[in-house]
Amino acid sequence: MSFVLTEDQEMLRETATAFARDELSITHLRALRDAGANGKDAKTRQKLAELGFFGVIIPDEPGAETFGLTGLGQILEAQGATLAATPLLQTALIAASALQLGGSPAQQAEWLPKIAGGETTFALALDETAHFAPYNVSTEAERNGQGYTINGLKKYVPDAHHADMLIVVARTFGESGDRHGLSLFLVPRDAKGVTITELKTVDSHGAAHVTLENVNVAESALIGPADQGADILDPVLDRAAIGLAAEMLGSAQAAFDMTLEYLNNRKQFGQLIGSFQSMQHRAAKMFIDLEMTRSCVASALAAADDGKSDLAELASLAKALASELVHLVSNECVQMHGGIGMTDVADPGFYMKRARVQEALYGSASWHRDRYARLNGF
Amino acid sequence: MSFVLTEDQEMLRETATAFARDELSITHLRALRDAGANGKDAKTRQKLAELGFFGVIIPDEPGAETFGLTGLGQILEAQGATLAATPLLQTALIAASALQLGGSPAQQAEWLPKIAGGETTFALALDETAHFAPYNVSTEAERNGQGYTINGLKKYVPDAHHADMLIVVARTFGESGDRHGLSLFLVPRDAKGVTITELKTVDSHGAAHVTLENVNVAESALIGPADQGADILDPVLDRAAIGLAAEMLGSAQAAFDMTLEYLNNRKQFGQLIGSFQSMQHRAAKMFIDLEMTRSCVASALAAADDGKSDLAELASLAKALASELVHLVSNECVQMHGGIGMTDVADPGFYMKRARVQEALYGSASWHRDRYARLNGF
Amino acid sequence: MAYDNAEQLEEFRLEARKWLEDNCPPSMRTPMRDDEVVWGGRNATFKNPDSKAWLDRMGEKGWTAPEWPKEYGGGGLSRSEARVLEQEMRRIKARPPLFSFGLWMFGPALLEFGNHEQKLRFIPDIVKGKTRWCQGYSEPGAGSDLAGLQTRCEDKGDHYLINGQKVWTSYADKADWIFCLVRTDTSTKHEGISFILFDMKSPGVEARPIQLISGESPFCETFFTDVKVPKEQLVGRVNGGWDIAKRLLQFERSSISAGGFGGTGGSGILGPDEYAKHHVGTDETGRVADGDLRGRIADHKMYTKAFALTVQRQTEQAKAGQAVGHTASILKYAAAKMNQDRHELLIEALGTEGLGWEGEGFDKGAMRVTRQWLRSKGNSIEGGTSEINLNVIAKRVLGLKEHQ
Amino acid sequence: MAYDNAEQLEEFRLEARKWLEDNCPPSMRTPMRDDEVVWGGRNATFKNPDSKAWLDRMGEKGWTAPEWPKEYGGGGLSRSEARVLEQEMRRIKARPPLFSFGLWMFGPALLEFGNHEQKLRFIPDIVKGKTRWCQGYSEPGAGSDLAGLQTRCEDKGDHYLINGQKVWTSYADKADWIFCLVRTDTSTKHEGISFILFDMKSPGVEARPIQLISGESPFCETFFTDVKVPKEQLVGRVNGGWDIAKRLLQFERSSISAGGFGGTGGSGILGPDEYAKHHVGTDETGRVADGDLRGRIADHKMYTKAFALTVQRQTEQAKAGQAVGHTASILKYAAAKMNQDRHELLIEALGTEGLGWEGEGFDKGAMRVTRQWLRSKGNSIEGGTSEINLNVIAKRVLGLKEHQ
Repeated sequence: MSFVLTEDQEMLRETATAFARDELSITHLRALRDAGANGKDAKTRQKLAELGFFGVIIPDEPGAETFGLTGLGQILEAQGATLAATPLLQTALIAASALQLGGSPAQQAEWLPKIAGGETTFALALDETAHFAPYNVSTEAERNGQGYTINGLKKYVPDAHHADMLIVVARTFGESGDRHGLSLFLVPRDAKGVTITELKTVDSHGAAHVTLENVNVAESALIGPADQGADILDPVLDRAAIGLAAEMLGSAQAAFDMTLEYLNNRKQFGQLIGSFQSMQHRAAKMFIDLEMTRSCVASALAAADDGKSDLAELASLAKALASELVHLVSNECVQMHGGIGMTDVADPGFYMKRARVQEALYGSASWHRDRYARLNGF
Repeated sequence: MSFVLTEDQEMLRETATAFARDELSITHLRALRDAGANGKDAKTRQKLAELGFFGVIIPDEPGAETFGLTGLGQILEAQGATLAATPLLQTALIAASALQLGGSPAQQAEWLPKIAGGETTFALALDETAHFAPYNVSTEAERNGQGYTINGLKKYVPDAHHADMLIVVARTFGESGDRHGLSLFLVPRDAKGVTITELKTVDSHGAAHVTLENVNVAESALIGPADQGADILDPVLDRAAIGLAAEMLGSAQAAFDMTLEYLNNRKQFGQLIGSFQSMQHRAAKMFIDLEMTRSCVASALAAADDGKSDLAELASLAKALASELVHLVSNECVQMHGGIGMTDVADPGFYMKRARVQEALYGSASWHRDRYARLNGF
Repeated sequence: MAYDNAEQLEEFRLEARKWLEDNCPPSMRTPMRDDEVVWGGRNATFKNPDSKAWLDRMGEKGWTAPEWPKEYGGGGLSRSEARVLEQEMRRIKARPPLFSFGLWMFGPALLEFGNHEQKLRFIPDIVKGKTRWCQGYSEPGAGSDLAGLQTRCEDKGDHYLINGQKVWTSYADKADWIFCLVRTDTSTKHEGISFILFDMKSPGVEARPIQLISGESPFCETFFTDVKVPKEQLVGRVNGGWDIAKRLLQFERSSISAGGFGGTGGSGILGPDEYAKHHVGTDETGRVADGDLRGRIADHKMYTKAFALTVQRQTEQAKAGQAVGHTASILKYAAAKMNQDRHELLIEALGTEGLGWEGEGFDKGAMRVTRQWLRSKGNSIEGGTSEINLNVIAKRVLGLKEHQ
Repeated sequence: MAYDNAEQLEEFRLEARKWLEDNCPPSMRTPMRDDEVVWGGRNATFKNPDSKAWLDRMGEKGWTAPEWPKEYGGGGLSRSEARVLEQEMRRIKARPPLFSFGLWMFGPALLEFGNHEQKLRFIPDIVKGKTRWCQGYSEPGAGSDLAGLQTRCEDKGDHYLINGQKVWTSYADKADWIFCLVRTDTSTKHEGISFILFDMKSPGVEARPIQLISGESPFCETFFTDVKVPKEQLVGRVNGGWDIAKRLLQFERSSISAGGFGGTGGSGILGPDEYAKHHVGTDETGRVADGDLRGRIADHKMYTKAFALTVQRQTEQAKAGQAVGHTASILKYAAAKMNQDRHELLIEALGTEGLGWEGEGFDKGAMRVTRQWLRSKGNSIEGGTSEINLNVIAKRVLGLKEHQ
């Protein structure tokens, strides 16, 4: 495992950082919000495609080197810093990983180039309740003559309000809670029986509930073997948690930097507020937590690239620490800004709002602590 | 419920505070420790008897007014401030309560005056494992011709290394974990088959493991009805937790006062360390917690005196908050004293050591949080 | 206090009970929603005509301000009688007839520092809810350091002329009058501040609502450009406003710490334990399935209980003359922490159900929680930041010294 | 760095491996108990003759200080070679042959600031473990504010005369020599400090062990009464000691943050999760039954893992020339918190089993935990308090300003 980026990854990081700063600033997010875009941003999607960001983990030809999840993590960190709403997590990370880990050669040949080119975007339709619980799936996929008929309701599916394709986790065996019996299906958003209820969310990124009513898909829509979808889903979800943790790290670092800037400029009682010792100690503690989380995110990204067996453990570590961090820092960011931090014209509130969405997706800190304990046998 | 002491209770509080300050200082505890007394202190027992502290909740004649648990709480708070090792919690509170709540008229007539006079001291032999779990009792009391034969092992029984009598919780029905089937027995320390293993403990108060091997007691040794001992035990343990919480509040307040004193006298960098804002904020937060805990302890004491139905809830509240408080304050006391706080000649360490014993007895903060949640239905 | 013997008090209780029975409309004995609160004023709105009747009757009797002198329209009750009235109102679950910064903050200060004419002119309309007041304190450059305020007030012989800007003026866009801190001497800090009153309809006054992160706009930026103010509207002496300001801040902190945050409170919103049971689920013994979250909820509920008991204890002790001093700072700090913790736990327990902003797909109650969660972040900033409260406790209560 | 090519490094690896195979006694490849640590010095004690042989061989080769110059008895290895040696020692689980403040703190500083004669005189004996050094830094009135030290050092022409008192002198009662901060100018603060060395057997030196709350006495109060010191034993220039002191503190923080606290570590002691499983019990799925405690243990174990990864990251980044700066302060703070949290959880998990002091009735391992729990409280005080470390991070890393 290496904590030092390759030269290529370093360049990618710089490109992504500059792009986020120049074209995906919070001002951009605010403008989209005020225009009612709700996270839909075709222009940005186009630019991301031009930059090649959709294909960062997809080799140009079989066996070729890629930037790896570590590379994609740099992009997600950069977009986290400006809270940009992009299809990268769902499409470039989750869908690409699911197809790479479980897709048939035909599926890979059909979809991976479309992902890499930004032609097709995806959304993973998994959760059915308000809390992440990947095996609590009641959505049923029943065998019919030509393939499967799917019925069920998926809640708060990120990107489902604009993605072209859905990857639907459905049950082909057993009952809610069982790991065995899950299957993954490719379902076009415009398939008959699919209803998308767009959601206006606190982070202005949007999302959607997805209802599947007698949706028929062909046999070829199944990713990997039936009933054994969890074997694909588990490592995909670990990667998703890690990617999101990278994004959260970016958000936390940016909110922290904004806070430092304010501490070093705002005066009260004739003194810079950053010169008050209680503020200094709180800032120093946040910085330590940032350093710790950065190490965990980097290790988790590297573990995914190196195919390490402790991926699940590192994923939980990174996501849990990033959650605690992003709440701490975004709350301190508002508090240390004082009244101005409470206003909509200022940026701190955006970080706090996005932080709760980031935490809720792919397992809260509490969920990952529980899993970390289970993985460690206690 | 009243948060304001009666005039009598106020006088009792003053007497107890002066007595603890003058005769039971930490210097006294240190001297006893260095002499190997391990919490045994016959002289103090004598003085407590003279002051009437053993009989604070025992009426002079049936139906007469007493100082109540609120009165006893003031004494325990005072002894907590100087970390004094006395038999009051086990004898004046626990044994007196058990006999008042469950004892037969004959038992009450025999023992309550002896308690009030300081003639006989008691120890409640309950726990069998390292964690408080009042129904996890495997010690068996089997019926024989004349009474019961008791077999079992009780761990870390406070005061058992010097008490005259034991109140042994044994099982007459069911199995470990069952609430039903417990019975309480009066057992003289020198009864045949009783072995006392004295323990040298971190707080210098001492304690003992108690082994009961074919200990025969008469029918009349049973307090209350057989099998239904938990009906007595539960309210007694709530009172014990509350009394201990009062003691802990006293310890925390004393450690806090000592810290404040130091903050206002010790200089570093040419400044009083208490003038550094980070120290000030930490001190202020501790003070808020002290105020909160004081309210909970006072309410819990009053609830016991008023026979309120929310006794269990308030007991858990008081004990949990007092635990968190006493750890926080005793740790900050050592830290803010710096190097000197780490030395045996200074007092802060004594508070930290005693705090862990206080927490472990009659339910840790974690145990009481769990119970509080259960009582509140979640 | 001879009057206050138990018998006479009992007599008063019966009178009060009878009067309330006769005068409090049945619809005023039901839980109040946020949008039903009555703030009074020139442009008062009443969702329900009973609200107006209830305010008029209570105002006429002076019972909106039970302890204020009769001379100025108050109820003229003793502390004990006021407490009895409170109990009787609680007994029938009577709504408060009026929410008012005049009642909570400005009135008590004016009674203490104003002259007779000022009291006669302003207090009765506060009692009756005819004038709605707002508070002109914070400025862009003067938040925690309130005494750093810059709004100029010049003596122009027969009037004062005011120029400057305030922020965080609660409901300035809806208020009739403002009580305002202004600078009358720029050569000194605390000793150059005066306390002045003026009509918000005066030429040169403009209030612009500030949108908060919660989407609501209860506060304004307020601009003063050459606002003329008659000289008799200055309270106390020129340059003597800081003492009034401090006293008023105490009233503010007390009203926050006693009432908690969030107006009418979270009626209709469940606790974090209930949301957790619903959304996270329970184990076979009925416990919240996530033991970690459950422990944190228990911790919070204990803190909430401890807070309520502390309010009760301090009230009783104050009654018995055993005041701790600066309790408002203690309770203000704790109330902010408590309300913020509560909302963090609510949002955590709600999971994605707590992430809605507006429109379809989310539970309405949950979306109210989301907005309140964001609103609660202001609790540790408004009315004296938590940091300022810790400073006050450290220095005034604990006696810790400043750097030398 | 031409020498450091991969091939030559591989050659060195084979040599080192061979040498270690031949010279490291098998008994030196087993886990070390606390009482088996070798501290060297004039009165060195060895529980096991193999310990002495191992030290002598490593010292002779200079591999106790692999990167120090050969000229002064060091190993003369490059950074890469030293890392290879470390890996090879870890491979066979070789014990460290020597624990020494000379190696960790004083030696590096003397190599940087001492003159040739001083290095020739003192460094080889450090490498061979023949001289045991202690550190004369803190004083009763100078803890966090180290530069406030008062121990007087007067120039008496042909020698210095030292009077004063130090505290927290680790193992002063067992050390041969002391490196000591003294005041050579009372008219200024930082610029009046010098760095001097002397024999602890000099007349006028007295070391009294301090008993800690854990019952152990690793530290002393050390008194100097008219101690005569030859002039050539002053390091650097007169009044130039503060720079040496600061550099040395960095070495100290690094050695603490790299090695963690607690000497040889808690070999034989279980983790809080294991104690909790044993003493608190588990539910039917094998989880610690107390969900609240379990969550806190998980949190701590995650912090521990994050700490280890951070040490690793900073090492790698430093290697790649991407140093963060002041990492020692960050790691020192975190290491103290981590070790203290760990011991609090251990004690909590042990319940009453963790409350023993000595004698019968308690598990021996548990009693060691209890002592270590108390000892761990010093971690946030010794070697720079946690507060000082936060100050350093705030000012040096984050660039926050001082009051003006």
